[in-house]
Amino acid sequence: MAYGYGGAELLSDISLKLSPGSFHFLTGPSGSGKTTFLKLCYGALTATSGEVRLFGQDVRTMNRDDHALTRRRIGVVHQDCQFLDHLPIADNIMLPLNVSGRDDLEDVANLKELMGWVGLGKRGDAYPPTLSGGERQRAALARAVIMSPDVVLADEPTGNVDWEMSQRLLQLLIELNRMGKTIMIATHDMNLIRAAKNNVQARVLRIANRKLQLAGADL
Amino acid sequence: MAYGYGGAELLSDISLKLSPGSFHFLTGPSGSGKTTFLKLCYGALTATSGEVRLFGQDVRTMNRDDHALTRRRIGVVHQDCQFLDHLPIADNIMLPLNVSGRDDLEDVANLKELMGWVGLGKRGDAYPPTLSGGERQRAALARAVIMSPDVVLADEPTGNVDWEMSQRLLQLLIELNRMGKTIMIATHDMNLIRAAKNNVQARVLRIANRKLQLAGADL
Amino acid sequence: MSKVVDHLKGVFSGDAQADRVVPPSGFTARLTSFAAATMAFLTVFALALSMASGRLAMKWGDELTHSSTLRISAPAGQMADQTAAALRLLETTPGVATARALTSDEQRALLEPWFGPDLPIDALPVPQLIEIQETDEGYDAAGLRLRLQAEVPGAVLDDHTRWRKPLQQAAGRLRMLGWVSILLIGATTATMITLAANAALAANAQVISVLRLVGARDDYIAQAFVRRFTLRALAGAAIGTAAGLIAVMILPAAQEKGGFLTGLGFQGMGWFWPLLIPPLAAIVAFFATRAAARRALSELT
Amino acid sequence: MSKVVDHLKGVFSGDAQADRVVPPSGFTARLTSFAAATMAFLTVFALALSMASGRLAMKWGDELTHSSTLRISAPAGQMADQTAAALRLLETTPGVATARALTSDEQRALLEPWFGPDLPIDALPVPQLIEIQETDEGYDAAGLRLRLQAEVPGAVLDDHTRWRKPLQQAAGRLRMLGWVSILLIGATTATMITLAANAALAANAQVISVLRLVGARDDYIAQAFVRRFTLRALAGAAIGTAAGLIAVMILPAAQEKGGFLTGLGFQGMGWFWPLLIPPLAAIVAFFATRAAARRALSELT
Ligand SMILES: Nc1ncnc2c1ncn2[C@@H]1O[C@H](COP(=O)(O)OP(=O)(O)OP(=O)(O)O)[C@@H](O)[C@H]1O
Ligand SMILES: Nc1ncnc2c1ncn2[C@@H]1O[C@H](COP(=O)(O)OP(=O)(O)OP(=O)(O)O)[C@@H](O)[C@H]1O
Ligand SMILES: [Mg+2]
Ligand SMILES: [Mg+2]
Repeated sequence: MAYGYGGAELLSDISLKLSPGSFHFLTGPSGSGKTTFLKLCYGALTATSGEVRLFGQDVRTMNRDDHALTRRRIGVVHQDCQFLDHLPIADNIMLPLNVSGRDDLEDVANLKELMGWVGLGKRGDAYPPTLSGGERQRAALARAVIMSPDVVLADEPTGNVDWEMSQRLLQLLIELNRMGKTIMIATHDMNLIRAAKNNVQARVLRIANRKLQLAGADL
Repeated sequence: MAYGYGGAELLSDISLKLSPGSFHFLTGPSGSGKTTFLKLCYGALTATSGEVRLFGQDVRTMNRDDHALTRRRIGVVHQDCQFLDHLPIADNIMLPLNVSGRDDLEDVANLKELMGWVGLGKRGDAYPPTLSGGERQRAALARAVIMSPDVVLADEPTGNVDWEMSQRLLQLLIELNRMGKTIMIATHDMNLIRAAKNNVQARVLRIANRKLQLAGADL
Repeated sequence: MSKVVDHLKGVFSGDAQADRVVPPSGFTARLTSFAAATMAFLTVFALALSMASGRLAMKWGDELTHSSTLRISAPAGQMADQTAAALRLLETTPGVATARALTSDEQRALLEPWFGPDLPIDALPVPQLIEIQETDEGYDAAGLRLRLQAEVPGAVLDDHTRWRKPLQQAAGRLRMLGWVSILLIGATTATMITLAANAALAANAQVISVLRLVGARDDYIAQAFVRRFTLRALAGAAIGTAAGLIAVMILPAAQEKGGFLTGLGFQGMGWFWPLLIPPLAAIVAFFATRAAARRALSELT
Repeated sequence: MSKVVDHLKGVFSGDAQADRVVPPSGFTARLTSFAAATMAFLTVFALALSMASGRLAMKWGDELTHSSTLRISAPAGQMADQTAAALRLLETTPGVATARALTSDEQRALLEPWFGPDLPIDALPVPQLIEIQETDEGYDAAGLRLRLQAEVPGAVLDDHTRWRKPLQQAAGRLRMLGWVSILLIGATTATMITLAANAALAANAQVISVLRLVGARDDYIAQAFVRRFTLRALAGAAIGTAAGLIAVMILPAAQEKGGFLTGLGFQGMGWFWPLLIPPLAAIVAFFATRAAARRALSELT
């Protein structure tokens, strides 16, 4: 599979299968194509050549509603997290449930616990524009996992939070992985990767020179 | 000096003087008020009590044009960097020069060098929405320093870039500091602070419990 | 088509949850309501104008088309005979509703401006006038003239064509003016609402992309916006229409004296037409927002 | 005020650099141009309407106000004397431009519809008619009547008031209608442009905050936007006005026959007024954008 914006190819000859329940880190220099790769993984971009299958279905054969349904099974944390600025952050985190027509009581209990876990317990009524950078990232992570999706793709989820908080977030993702979810985290933070390796069987992918490589135990 | 959004006080009893030519790091847990503190420093927020002086002038006595002029002497890198999306990134970096009516040839040479330094040499014609997260941060840093301002305030300038690049950026800031500029960097990255301490006499400020403290050599 | 009906149902049934995802207000939103309101206001005026001119045209037409005059000049002795003959002839003419010889008093009244009240009308060779009321279909003036020539040689038919033409033309022009204004303003209203809906959706690009990211279907997103903007246009147009109607009513109203112009305003069934404006505005908003939402969505995966 | 003038100068001199900071287009921008264009188009129509009705009112006024008739009924012997006396009297009456006794032929022509062409006018006690042309100021009808009573007892003055009143009222109503439309459409234009400018600025909130962050002064930012939107409104209104003028010109034009309505269109100096629309739209856009920019800026430090 390959992808390029406009003329130049950015990623080429990539072949990867994310097996259910696996835990991946994605690293690479800034601008190497990590975000692009994640976008390919959840179908926001379509590969310029080759084939991408999501849950067994070829992206090219999916219609727009298929995409919507797929996204309910994939939680995404964007690098620049966007919210509905006119709704309190708690409602924003609940949004995936609302748009898919699910919001039973169980989920509300879930929400409380989740917001406590990411350290936003007291800020549920705040509006997104008043959140600090780290708080936004945590809210985005909470929004990504509230549906307990099969796959979580997180792009730099700890870029703006302190070490302690990033440990907590990692812990959350590791828990989810233990429940059988597939996790993929794009990050620059080698310490985070090292910390994770102690707790979970994580594989580290590295994008360099337009190729995706499996990084060895070189950390 | 104290500050609070709405009811609750966020920062209280802060007293600090940034002497020209000093190099400061600002740390603290996510949501502790680092961004808020930087905003106080460049006059985007006005202290709810106490006095803030920028270049000797009390913020309360400054009119809107004074603020504009002050900002030409203070380069700011925001945590969520915003650009003019309809202009190429090179023009965006030149923007401070344009709005202050300065854009001579010398500056254009400057621009080239600067863009090379932050690793954007080849992407000058790209539009901001097509940049990767790290590229945006680097562009924001370049925009902040192009006027060679007296003070540079950077909020998490290395959150989305890899370690090597963050070293380069730090190097740039250290160079500027050697030229007598005052630098203040808000960051979570302890490794960055450690790396800087080897090269420059940096002081580390820590916000905790609504107070600003000078962190010791405890890193 | 059934999808449109589904959508329309959705607009009125409403889903409180879906509704919240659209930001409550903002300039572009206000623009939609305001555009709908002012354009509705203007449309009411254009309607009033075209109805008034329609009535005016009808009045001018009525007054002149449906009556004509027969003048009989004959030696005093034959006058009565010829008059009777003419009346008989007219009674059997298809298209003539009534025919009536004017009395001496009536004739004197008509001539008074010329000769003063003391005219010895019986002593003069004043012609006898017969007033003809036509039916709606009218009669065949040329045929009547021929028959008159044969049977009542002293009769001259004046069917007022000379007066009727320019008045009818003028009225027709007024009516056309009304319709042109209504078409123009209607088209402007539609375009204005369309552009406002587009602007509002452009301003909400982030909302749409966030919704899409968290797995919302196109229909869900489109309907939330369509519902909001349709209702907004409906409310705006309703307010504008109401204001327009009130303004038309309180316009200086000394209507009856005007003679040539019936008052600007609505009469009878005329009140029904302005009530169509708000639903029409809503329908325009519905389709405009739907198209705009689909366009905005098609740029996202 | 001098600041406004400075600004206005800035708008036309222009700063290519400052100009680039405003995004080139987008829906809200198109909205501004389009609102200006359509509203200018409608304004041209309203102008045409109110001018046509103004001319109509003048025509009706002219035809009737400036002439009146004096009718002298007198025994045949005194007729010539009284006519001469009346003419003399009229010649010395201020406000009377000309007074002229109608000839027998003219009188016969007037009476022909009534009596046919063979009227023995000299044998009849037909009154003598005198046609009076007034000056623009007109004469004092009541005073003239008094003097006539004294000197020419058989004279009756008919100053056509009876006919004039309703026509003048009707024309006045038409003219008012034109002005009401023009006011309404003008006000709508202004509001529309204002709202569009506000919407466009709201859509550009990020641009404004970035500019402020990098140290741009309020004046610099405001002027960049003001310039852009003023020019946009000017261009839009110019296009709309041109389209409106063309439309008015090609409207079915059989104008002269209309009689009661002069054609819808501009004549002579009338062509000047629609040319005011684009500058007026630009001025509205200037102040609206300026106010909107200042409001948007005041929310930032
Ligand atoms: N929409 C786009 N059009 C054109 N080029 C793009 C677009 N999006 C990204 N790029 C370019 O593709 C390259 C890879 O971008 P990507 O966002 O995937 O990098 P990344 O690995 O996530 O980097 P970072 O760590 O800085 O976030 C960058 O050079 C970027 O400028
Ligand atoms: N405009 C605002 N209105 C109300 N509360 C705000 C506003 N901006 C920030 N806050 C709150 O103030 C606190 C401090 O925010 P600030 O952005 O200064 O934190 P920070 O130290 O920069 O955190 P981070 O490391 O996550 O960026 C946060 O809890 C935030 O939610
Ligand atoms: Mg990225
Ligand atoms: Mg911050």
